[in-house]
Amino acid sequence: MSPHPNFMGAPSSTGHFGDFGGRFVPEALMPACLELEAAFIDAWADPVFVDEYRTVLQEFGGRPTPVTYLGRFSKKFGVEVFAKREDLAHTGSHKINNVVGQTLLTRRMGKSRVIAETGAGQHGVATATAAARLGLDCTVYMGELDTQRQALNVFRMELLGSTVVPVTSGSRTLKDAVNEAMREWVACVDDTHYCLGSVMGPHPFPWMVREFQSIIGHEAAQQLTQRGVGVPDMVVACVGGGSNAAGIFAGFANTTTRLVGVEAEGGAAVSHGSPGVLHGMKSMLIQSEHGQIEEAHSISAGLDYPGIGPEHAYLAAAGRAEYVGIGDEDVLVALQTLSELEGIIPALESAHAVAWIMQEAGRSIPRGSTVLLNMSGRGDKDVAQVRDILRGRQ
Amino acid sequence: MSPHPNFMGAPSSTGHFGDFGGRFVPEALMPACLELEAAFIDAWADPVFVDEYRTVLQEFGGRPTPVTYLGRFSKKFGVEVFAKREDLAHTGSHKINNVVGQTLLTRRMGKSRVIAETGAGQHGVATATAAARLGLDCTVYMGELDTQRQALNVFRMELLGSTVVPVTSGSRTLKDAVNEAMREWVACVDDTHYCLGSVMGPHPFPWMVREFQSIIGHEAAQQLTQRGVGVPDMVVACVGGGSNAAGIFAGFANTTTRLVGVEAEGGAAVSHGSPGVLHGMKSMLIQSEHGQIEEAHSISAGLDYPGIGPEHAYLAAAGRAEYVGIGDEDVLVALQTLSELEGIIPALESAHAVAWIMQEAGRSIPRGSTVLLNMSGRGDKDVAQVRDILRGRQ
Amino acid sequence: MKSLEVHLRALRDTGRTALVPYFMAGVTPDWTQHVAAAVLGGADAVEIGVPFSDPMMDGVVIQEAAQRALSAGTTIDTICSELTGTSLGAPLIAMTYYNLFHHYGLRRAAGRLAASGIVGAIVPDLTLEESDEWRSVCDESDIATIFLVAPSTTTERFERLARTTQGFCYASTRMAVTGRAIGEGDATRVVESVRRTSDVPVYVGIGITTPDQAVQAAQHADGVIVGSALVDTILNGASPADTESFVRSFRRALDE
Amino acid sequence: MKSLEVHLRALRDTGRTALVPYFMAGVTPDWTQHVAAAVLGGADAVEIGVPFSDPMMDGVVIQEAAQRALSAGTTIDTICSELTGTSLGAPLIAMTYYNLFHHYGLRRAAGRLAASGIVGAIVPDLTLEESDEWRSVCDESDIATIFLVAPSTTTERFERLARTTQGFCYASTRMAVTGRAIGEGDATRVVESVRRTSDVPVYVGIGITTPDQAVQAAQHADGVIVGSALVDTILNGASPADTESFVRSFRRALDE
Ligand SMILES: Cc1ncc(COP(=O)(O)O)c(C=O)c1O
Ligand SMILES: Cc1ncc(COP(=O)(O)O)c(C=O)c1O
Repeated sequence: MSPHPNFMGAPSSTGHFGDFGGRFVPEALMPACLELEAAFIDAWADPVFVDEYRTVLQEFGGRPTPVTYLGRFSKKFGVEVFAKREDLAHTGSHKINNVVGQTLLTRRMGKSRVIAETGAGQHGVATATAAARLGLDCTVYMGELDTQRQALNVFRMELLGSTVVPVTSGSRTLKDAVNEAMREWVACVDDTHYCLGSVMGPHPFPWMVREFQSIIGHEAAQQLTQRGVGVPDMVVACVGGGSNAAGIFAGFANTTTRLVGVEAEGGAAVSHGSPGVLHGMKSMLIQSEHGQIEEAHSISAGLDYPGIGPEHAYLAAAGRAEYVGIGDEDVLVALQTLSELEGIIPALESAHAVAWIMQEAGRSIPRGSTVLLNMSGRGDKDVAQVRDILRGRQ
Repeated sequence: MSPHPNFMGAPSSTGHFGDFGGRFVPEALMPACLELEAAFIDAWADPVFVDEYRTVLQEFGGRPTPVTYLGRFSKKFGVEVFAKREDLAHTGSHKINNVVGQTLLTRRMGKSRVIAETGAGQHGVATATAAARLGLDCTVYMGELDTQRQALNVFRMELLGSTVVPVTSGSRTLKDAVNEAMREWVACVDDTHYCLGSVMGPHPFPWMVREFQSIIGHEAAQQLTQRGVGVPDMVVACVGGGSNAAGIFAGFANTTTRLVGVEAEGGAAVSHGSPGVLHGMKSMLIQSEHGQIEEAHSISAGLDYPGIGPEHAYLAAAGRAEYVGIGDEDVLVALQTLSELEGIIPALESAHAVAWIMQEAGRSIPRGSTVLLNMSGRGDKDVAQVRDILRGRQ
Repeated sequence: MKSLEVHLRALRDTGRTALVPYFMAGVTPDWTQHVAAAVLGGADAVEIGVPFSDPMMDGVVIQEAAQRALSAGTTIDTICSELTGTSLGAPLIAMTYYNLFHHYGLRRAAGRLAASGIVGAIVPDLTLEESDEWRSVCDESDIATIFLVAPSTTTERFERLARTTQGFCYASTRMAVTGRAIGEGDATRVVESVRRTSDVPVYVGIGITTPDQAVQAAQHADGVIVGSALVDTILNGASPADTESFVRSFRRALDE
Repeated sequence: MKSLEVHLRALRDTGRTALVPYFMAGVTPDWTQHVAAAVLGGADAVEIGVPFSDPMMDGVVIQEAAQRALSAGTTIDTICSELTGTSLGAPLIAMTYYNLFHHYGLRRAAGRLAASGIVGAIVPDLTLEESDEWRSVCDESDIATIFLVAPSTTTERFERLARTTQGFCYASTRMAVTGRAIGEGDATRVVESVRRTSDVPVYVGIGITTPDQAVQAAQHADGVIVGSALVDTILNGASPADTESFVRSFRRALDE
């Protein structure tokens, strides 16, 4: 038996992780949440479903993704860093793991349509991709500002046969897209599944998305064992909603490995936030003194979220994982450093985790430690933005 | 013993595949070509080298890439299509296989620097990537016109620590970049390896690059066997220089499988060209009545090459493989069709192969045939261009 | 039984269909005068929207009103201050999202609302399952917690919600957010489902924009709630007098 | 032995350093007059560049000249027509890339060149190993095939190249393409390596732009080739008279 409490198991029957989680949705959506919970529990216990989920991720999604030893980076910073390469998964990030699971579940529930929210467009593109493969209708809600900033991703989703709806309310960014997707879900819950993009929202989403992402951590644990590295001293992942972090943490939650989630400084829900209720969940949120939700600010659209998944809020409160913030400047340097030393251009999101390792190597990360870094996505989507920022400075 | 002649073995000692191939380079480069040939033969026979090449491709490059059954596409066109997913390899195309091999060989030869030519930038980015990983200096020659058309890829290479040199001679595109890289190689052949991007150039490049790419075909053959599909009726790949096609053909050359290389109609060296000598090799070329090399024209930068690898010229002459042309319009339709039906946005290059299958299914591809399609790369790099073309028409 | 429910049951016993307009607090400087005008025009109770940055259950009209109110600096405190001491002549019911109360402190929030004369609260994202703590602090302050039911609500949930709601049961007869409902809805089924378990008053809301629709809804229900249609006129510059006549047009139709 | 070699050996025996300027055929309408002027200025043989679209061995100057010539419609046939019947007073050596001859047909090309008075050919991308067929058709037409050697050439290759080349051996003393060489080069070693095997005349080329450099090179070699520097003046508008004096400046320096 493990000497540690059993972290990252199922939440309580009402979807709580400690004080966090639960369901805070309009009554109109409660039946859908309950139906989804039942369907997920049933499917996840069904070897046929699990096998299909795994097979699709393998034959379509590109799993297992490799673990790459970052030799030159490790040498330079005096720690042994291994990267779990979600950037090599289909559509360029870990998002595919979740959407493959949810779209298969959608079909299993007899629904023919999915809706999704998206910020930068990664989850939207992933959902459109998985929906195309199964022939599901797909509508993606995206803040109007984001549709302008990420026009190419809008076109990508359209190429994949999806409809993209610009959301004009609020700050016209991700959190408003979530609100709008929830509103729409109320109107079409009969035939439509809401394919949420991270470990957030009402129960069972935080749990279900973590389960669909936990393949990252389980694979990595096995790969490191096979490589003779064993359990790493530390696992580091960036955190927006927290799905890639939850996915990789899940492989190590019940070891003594130090777990570190790296938030964007301008959206650091754990460090700078306080408990609150948003988007169906109780968690840590960035909010004003009056409880109004504030906009997050980050160079990386995927971390531009004022909340965090409730299980992370719990892991922080329970002391099992740490959450730290990294600012935009350090992220830019980290992206350039990793590109030059290792030939891997990380997503701006993932570069937060890289930056934290660069900052802490030899400090809170003792020299020689083994560190597993989740390379949650590839930087191709960010290259134009990074170029414009760097050129703007010359 | 196979009843077929032994295709895709080693070329003659002078690097000939039938009437094609050989070495047509300035005397100044001959020693380098000979040195490279010896080094490659030595390395490729050395299990330590082969193992390192395979390990790097696995742990860094994302191999094996999966084979995906294209269910909805197959149903719609009445043939059973499987896609070999080179789009999931690191940097987004099969190009990584070759550059990993060549950069490891560079280090083994004791050289500290690579140069490369690139058209759209795919091979340049791949070379910059592999060079970064090994800490090799890297300079990439790119037609000035292409540096403008593919400015983001220029920045990508720079991010990876490479120098990009715009080539202002000739048509200022790929073929001029090759000329310029050859010229530069003359001046720095002592410490520099020329990392050629396709199965072209002087011996041993066409053979060596094919060997480094043949991992595609060998993997695919094994995967189809494991999946119970066995040897497919047909293998289809797009052809620019011909490296992805050579790589996948290599797994099936000595079976009865029909091999089809799909060229861009505006650069169809086999169908519209004639024998000639360019870039160090004798092969089929698009040339004027006076033997001047003509510019190729294709919607896909990666197929914008007036020649073809000499082994393809030989396979065509020997009747072992067929080469067909596909026009830009059909390519655009194919890209959209595959995206919508399967959630895979193919590179414009790869979409040529898709388009040919769509055109011939039920005609020269009998209904129910099993077809292995090489998805040589992902379409992300092409999405802006496709959008602009489609929008321009509305 | 909470005072609000005592009052609304008594109202029902008079045979009068309850008319409950919705106002966004702070949307205009004179919003309390609109509330007063609505009571003059025949409102039986008034919903006071407390603006929230992320109104998940609301359509564009109420979103817009909330943004205006927030820009004007509206908070629970400013609203309660403005209400305290005024007597508007009808029960006031706060409507907002759970985070505001959670952040303010549940007990403190309930106390503050009660002290400014508010007697009920509708919190559309507070599910029955998560409501224990809020309901218990409301018990201390005599604030009624009003739950919604929807066409998607299951039999078992209808029972629990009808038994738990206080004051009235808010029957959303269409699957839509405020201001967006189209079509007929399913008033009969939803309202009857509540009645099967409980004799709490049932008010229909979401999507009632004309006096005719109100009359239609009143055939099955004990009251009607008019939200976005009214807020829309205020966003477009309606005066308190306009509000009074707007409400009166509904009152007349219901009383005919 | 090919006529060209007989001629050039005889020239060497006179003790005179051969001077071989390079012209791009067709670069200007009066290009043949430049050739004639060069002979007047003291050229012992002339290289006639046949323009190719992809001149892998040439730097920017010759690339530019080739493009101009191609734009003007220059082909093997136009060049040969312009040369046929004119007597320029010095041996002419074609210099181009193999594809042009390959495409024209090797035997036909060699015949056409010979018929227009050309007696040698330099094909920098035709390696020794690939040259059998070309050399055999040249034998039929008395065209000398001139091979290059370079600083990177290995001992074994020096031997084979020196034995095979006809007319002279073209010693590129620097690792560079035309018009781009900088620095001193390695003339002694390259030239001596050839001499060790063969007594064919050895001419140094690539990177000779001034009379001084020519003199320097002539210390080791039997002749010097001047290419880009001359082509550059023509691209910049030099007249045949300018060409004559340009060549004469080299001639004088070599003869001193
Ligand atoms: C590459 C990448 N990493 C991380 C994230 C953040 O999401 P999460 O915290 O759910 O992993 C995103 C979101 O778009 C992403 O695209
Ligand atoms: C995706 C992709 N496919 C195909 C090609 C063509 O090259 P080859 O014919 O060598 O495979 C390229 C070249 O850039 C490419 O990027």
